Amino acid sequence: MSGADAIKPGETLLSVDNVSLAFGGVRAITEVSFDIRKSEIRAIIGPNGAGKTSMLNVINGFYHPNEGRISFAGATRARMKPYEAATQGIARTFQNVALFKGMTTLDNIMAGRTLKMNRGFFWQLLRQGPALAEEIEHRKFCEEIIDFLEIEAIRKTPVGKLPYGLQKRVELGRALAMEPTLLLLDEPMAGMNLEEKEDMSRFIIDVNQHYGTTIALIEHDMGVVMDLSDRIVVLEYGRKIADGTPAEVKADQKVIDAYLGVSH
Amino acid sequence: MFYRETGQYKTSYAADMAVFPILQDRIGVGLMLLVAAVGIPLFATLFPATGNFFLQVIMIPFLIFALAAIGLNILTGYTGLISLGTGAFMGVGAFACYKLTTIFPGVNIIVWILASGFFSCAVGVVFGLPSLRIKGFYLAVATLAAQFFLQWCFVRVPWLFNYNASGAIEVPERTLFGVALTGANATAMTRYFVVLAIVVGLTWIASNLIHGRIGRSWMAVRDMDIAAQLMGIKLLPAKLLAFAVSSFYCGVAGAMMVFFWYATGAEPEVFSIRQSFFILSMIIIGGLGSLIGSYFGAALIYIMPILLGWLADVSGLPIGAATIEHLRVMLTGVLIIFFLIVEPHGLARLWQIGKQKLRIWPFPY
Amino acid sequence: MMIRSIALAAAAGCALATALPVSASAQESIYVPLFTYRTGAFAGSGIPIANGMSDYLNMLNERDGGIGGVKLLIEECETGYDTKKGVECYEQVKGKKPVITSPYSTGITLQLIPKASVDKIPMLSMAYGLSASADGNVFPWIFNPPATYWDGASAFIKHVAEKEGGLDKLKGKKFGLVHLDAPYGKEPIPLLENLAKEFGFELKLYPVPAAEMQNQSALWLGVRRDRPDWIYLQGWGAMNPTAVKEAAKINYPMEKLVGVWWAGGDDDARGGGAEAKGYKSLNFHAAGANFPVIQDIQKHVIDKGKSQVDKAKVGENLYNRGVYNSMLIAEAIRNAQKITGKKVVTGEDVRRGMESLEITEARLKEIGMEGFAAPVKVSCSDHNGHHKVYVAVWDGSKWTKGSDWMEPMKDKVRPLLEAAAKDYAEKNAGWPKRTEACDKSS
Amino acid sequence: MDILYKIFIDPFVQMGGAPDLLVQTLWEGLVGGVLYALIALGFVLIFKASGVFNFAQGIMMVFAALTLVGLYEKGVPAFLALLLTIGVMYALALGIERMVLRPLVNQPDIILFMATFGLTFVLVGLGELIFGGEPKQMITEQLWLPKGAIDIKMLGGLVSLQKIDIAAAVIASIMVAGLAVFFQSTRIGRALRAVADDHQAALSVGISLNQIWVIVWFTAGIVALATGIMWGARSDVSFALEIIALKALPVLILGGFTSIPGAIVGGLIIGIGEKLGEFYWGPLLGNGIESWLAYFIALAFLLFRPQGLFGEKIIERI
Repeated sequence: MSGADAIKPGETLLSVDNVSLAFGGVRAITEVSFDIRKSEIRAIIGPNGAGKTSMLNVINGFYHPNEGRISFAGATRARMKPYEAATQGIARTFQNVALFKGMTTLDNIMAGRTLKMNRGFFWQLLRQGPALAEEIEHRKFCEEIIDFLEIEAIRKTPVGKLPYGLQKRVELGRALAMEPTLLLLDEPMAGMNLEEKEDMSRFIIDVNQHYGTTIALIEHDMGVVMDLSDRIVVLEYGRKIADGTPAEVKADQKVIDAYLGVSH
Repeated sequence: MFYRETGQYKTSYAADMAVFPILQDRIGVGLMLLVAAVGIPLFATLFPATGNFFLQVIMIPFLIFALAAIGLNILTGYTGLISLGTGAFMGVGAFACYKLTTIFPGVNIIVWILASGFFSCAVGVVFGLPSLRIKGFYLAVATLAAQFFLQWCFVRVPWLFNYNASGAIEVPERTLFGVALTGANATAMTRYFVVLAIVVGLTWIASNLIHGRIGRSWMAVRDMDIAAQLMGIKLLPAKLLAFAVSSFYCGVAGAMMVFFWYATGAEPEVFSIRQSFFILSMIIIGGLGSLIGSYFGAALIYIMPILLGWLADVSGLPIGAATIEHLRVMLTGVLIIFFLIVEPHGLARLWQIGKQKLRIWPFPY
Repeated sequence: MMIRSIALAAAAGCALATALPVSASAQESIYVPLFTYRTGAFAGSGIPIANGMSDYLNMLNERDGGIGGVKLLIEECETGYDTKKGVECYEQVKGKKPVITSPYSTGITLQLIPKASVDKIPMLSMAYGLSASADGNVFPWIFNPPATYWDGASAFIKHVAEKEGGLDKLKGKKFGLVHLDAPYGKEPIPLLENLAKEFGFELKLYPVPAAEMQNQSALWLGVRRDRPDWIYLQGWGAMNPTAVKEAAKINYPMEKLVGVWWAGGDDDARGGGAEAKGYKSLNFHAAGANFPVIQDIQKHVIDKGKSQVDKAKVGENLYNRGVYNSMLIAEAIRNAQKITGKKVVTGEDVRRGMESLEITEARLKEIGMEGFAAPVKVSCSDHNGHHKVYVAVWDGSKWTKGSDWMEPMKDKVRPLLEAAAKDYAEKNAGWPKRTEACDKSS
Repeated sequence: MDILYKIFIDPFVQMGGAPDLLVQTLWEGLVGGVLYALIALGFVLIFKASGVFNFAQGIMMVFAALTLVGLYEKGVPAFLALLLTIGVMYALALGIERMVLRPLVNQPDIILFMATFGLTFVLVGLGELIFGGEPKQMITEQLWLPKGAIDIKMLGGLVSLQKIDIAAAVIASIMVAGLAVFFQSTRIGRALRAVADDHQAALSVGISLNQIWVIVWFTAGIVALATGIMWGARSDVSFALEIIALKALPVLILGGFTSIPGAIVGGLIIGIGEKLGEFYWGPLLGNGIESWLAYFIALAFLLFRPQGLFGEKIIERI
């Protein structure tokens, strides 16, 4: 963690270097390189099947790239397990909400604190003294997130019963509970109506500004992307076709072609 | 009406995080404990014949099976790993306890009962290792390997049963302060108190585990193992811990079953696959992922057939014992299906719904 | 509201309390509970035994009005051969002052042995249960006449010796023991091992795991490979017919396959079809319905529709075993009445009655069992008697007598048994010393 | 050293020393394997079409055989009894669809598994209630199944093939072939495959799930009946057979839950592996290791191929 803390805003936090990924014969990502700077909002866009989600999966260690390297906070790695990514401070949300459906909102967010809680097994058995104190301390932290996301009323509701928009919000809360250095958001606004999108956008900006969290974001809503992000990577068929500020990307001919479906 | 939380304000997180945040629940649990610790023994003293039957045939096994069900529930209900090896893990506890108490007869049996859980814990972890690679029903079959292999060991390794000619565990008499705890001289009352204390204590511990970090990590693994990993939960340690704790509970339950329920002796056949199914059906009916459900399930699966038999007896209907037994078996099956249809989350969920209704009674909302 | 519900619960509890231990309804009766298993994986043997047991006692009630003028209160408790239910049954009957229990399951027997002396209820485990419990000095409350598994195994060896032309001819022979892989099945092993050493034969073990009772082909291939000269089958339930069939399949000579008495059900042999002809089983009572006692049961119980038995199955081997079992109970009660002079006897009385039980040829004739069984004599130190058994032979449709009554090797069995009893008492710390006085045999 | 010899050398020496016994063992394993495969086939059919892990398959086998024999004992002619039994299996499939599957549609897999667990109890109780718990003779002759054995002198010894076992193998092959044809080239078969692939998509093209379920459970019932007859002929028809049916589980692990060829190949591997293991290596452990050997064989495979022999490679997506 200290590695990530030492990096100042604006310096490179994560760099993806020439990464390729294939499932059997299918190439999902081909030789993609880009970087994410500390405290920025970085968007990854591209048409369906461009390899965006696979890219996130590579970043947080769920897929192992066949080629290329990833450096996070100065440390370079080729293979990493998902929980190692978590220990390094990478959190994420999922395209199709991956909440713990049988647990309440509060428990879901508390689960995000797992890494921060370290009272041993025997204190856990008793749930007294230090274990309870720790539990209360983290509960306080989670309540702040709940407060921030305005989901007080549903804190004791099992998340399986919540509407989609709220589930997305809880998932964001769970990721925030990890106090991540890098937050990966996979289509946080998919399937939302305008009002929900506005709320979510505000949360994302607030998180970025309030906690200084670096955010990597996949989103299809171009309007949102252009407004929110500092820089954008564009992928198509697993290759990077553009990288730059919203204005630059908007003007890029390859991007326009990709989105309009011009054949190569 | 009387179950309403209006006016109960929680002013601290500690109060809100209590296992029973509502006053009436706390009173209810207190009353239950009072009944269990004072009421039932009192009843048994007043009506010795019935009381004895009630303790020996209903209460002691009910508590022991509830404990085993909690054990299985930790694994299956909370962590989502189906196990068909409960019977064998109970057996490990029983045989471990037998070995321990015969090798070190000086140490109190209650110590050994609890210690035997650690042996079944270790065995459970070994057979939990495949859970790294295998999931779901595949894992269930892996636990069957444990069931059949361990059962084979119970029969085949004479060292385990001290080379007894009977091939069975012969429970020696063990005492505490001169009062017999095991063996034929131990009264049902004494054994009941010991079982009650252990079961209540272990339930409390299970509840602590489940409401804390560890319980959340188990449920996270159950609900969405991929997301759990990304929260920083290591799957194998979490699953193995679940296997360990679960087997510990099953082991203690198995040891208690032989030493405090049968109290005299038991054949290895007791720990057969049927025992595993028996406990599994308890947690299905009671509710996966619920401690109180484990109690409900044990009550329904174990006690209900006894009551049915007793009802048939009292009603004086000219039905043969065998027919009653067939009907019992059928009814158990029908009830399992019925409860799954009515409420797939078991009696525990029904209980919760009931409480919710009471809370807002007399209004529907 | 709450108080009311508590009160209700209490009231219900009290109702339960008074209803549960159905106190023996009539004062003038003797309560004889029968643990039976008409359900479960072993129901095949459980049903005929259960029928035989209750029919005989019912017949006494119908014909003689009970024993010594006192009606018997007969009650079946279904165990399903499951130890759990056995506990339930025991507790259920315990409150009603039974004079004797017969658990009919090795597991339940083992579980109840230590309780018998505490609860003062004698237990009859007729030719099953713990062999060592034949030592009356250690187990005053347990009875297992007429023979133990060790007697059975020794009788098997005797039978072989007879066929082979003498005990000295056993040297160098190979015997196989096909057994259920459970305490019951392994019981004969120590005795057979002892005898193997003494007579110089080789013993091969073929265990059948309980889950594989109906899947024995690999085992019988082993038999085919090893070619044992004789096979002793200590099997149970569905294991037996499968074993007989598999033996037929590998063309094992049927006359060299001998089962213990629990492998001698009609269904066990019938499954083998024509090939099973010649299959042998030890037995301690006759099969068939041509005995006055069975005729009486026919007349007083079955014809009156008071039995659950299928008429065609009356007189089958296991049915008769049930009858024999009940006869022992009845004779013990009768003897207890004689010793004590009381009519309504208690468990303690029946223990004495059992301990001084002697059923002579004459007595057998009186109760319609001439030629049905060998005489039985139980003494204070010998709760078994190690009585004569014979070899029954399956003729393709029924069991027939295939040998004379023969004595087991009591001299070989007894020391082993006493050592086992001593071992049991030592291992079970606090095992009570015998304090019960000994009645002279009447 | 001695132990290594006994594990790695001695069994093979024995195999070479008595090749007729080896052939016989392989044959017994093959027949056992065919029967395991048939039980597993029933599991696979149901799992493919309804996603239900049918714990009751074993008891369905017992129940079918029991019904057949029970009806015969009650005086129904053998072939009529067979027809009636098929009718009963159809009624059972209907009943299960109506009372269990339909109310539980869209529940998680584990709930459906538990429901079949309940079904097991119902069928045990019902079977015992109607037909009694006594073991029964399978009516092989009445059903024109062959008896006796063919003894072949070969390899300096004798290999004895039971005709009933040969019949079992033949019937099993015919059944598998019939099922394959049914699946590949009938309208219902196509619908079945569609359902197996994607319930919702199948629904959307107008396939009636309920109807498919009935057909699948009925087919599994027929397979159960055939298995019950064969196994009943080998020993007898009793409730203890239910435990043997558990042996189909390691077979499923090997073959994968959704693959019919997998069930068959898995069955044969387990059957033969278990007999060879028991016969040649069993004596090292005092025999009787068959009860767990199959599970360990399956586990060993599983550690290398978690998706089974024929299962598709699992790619986890998030």
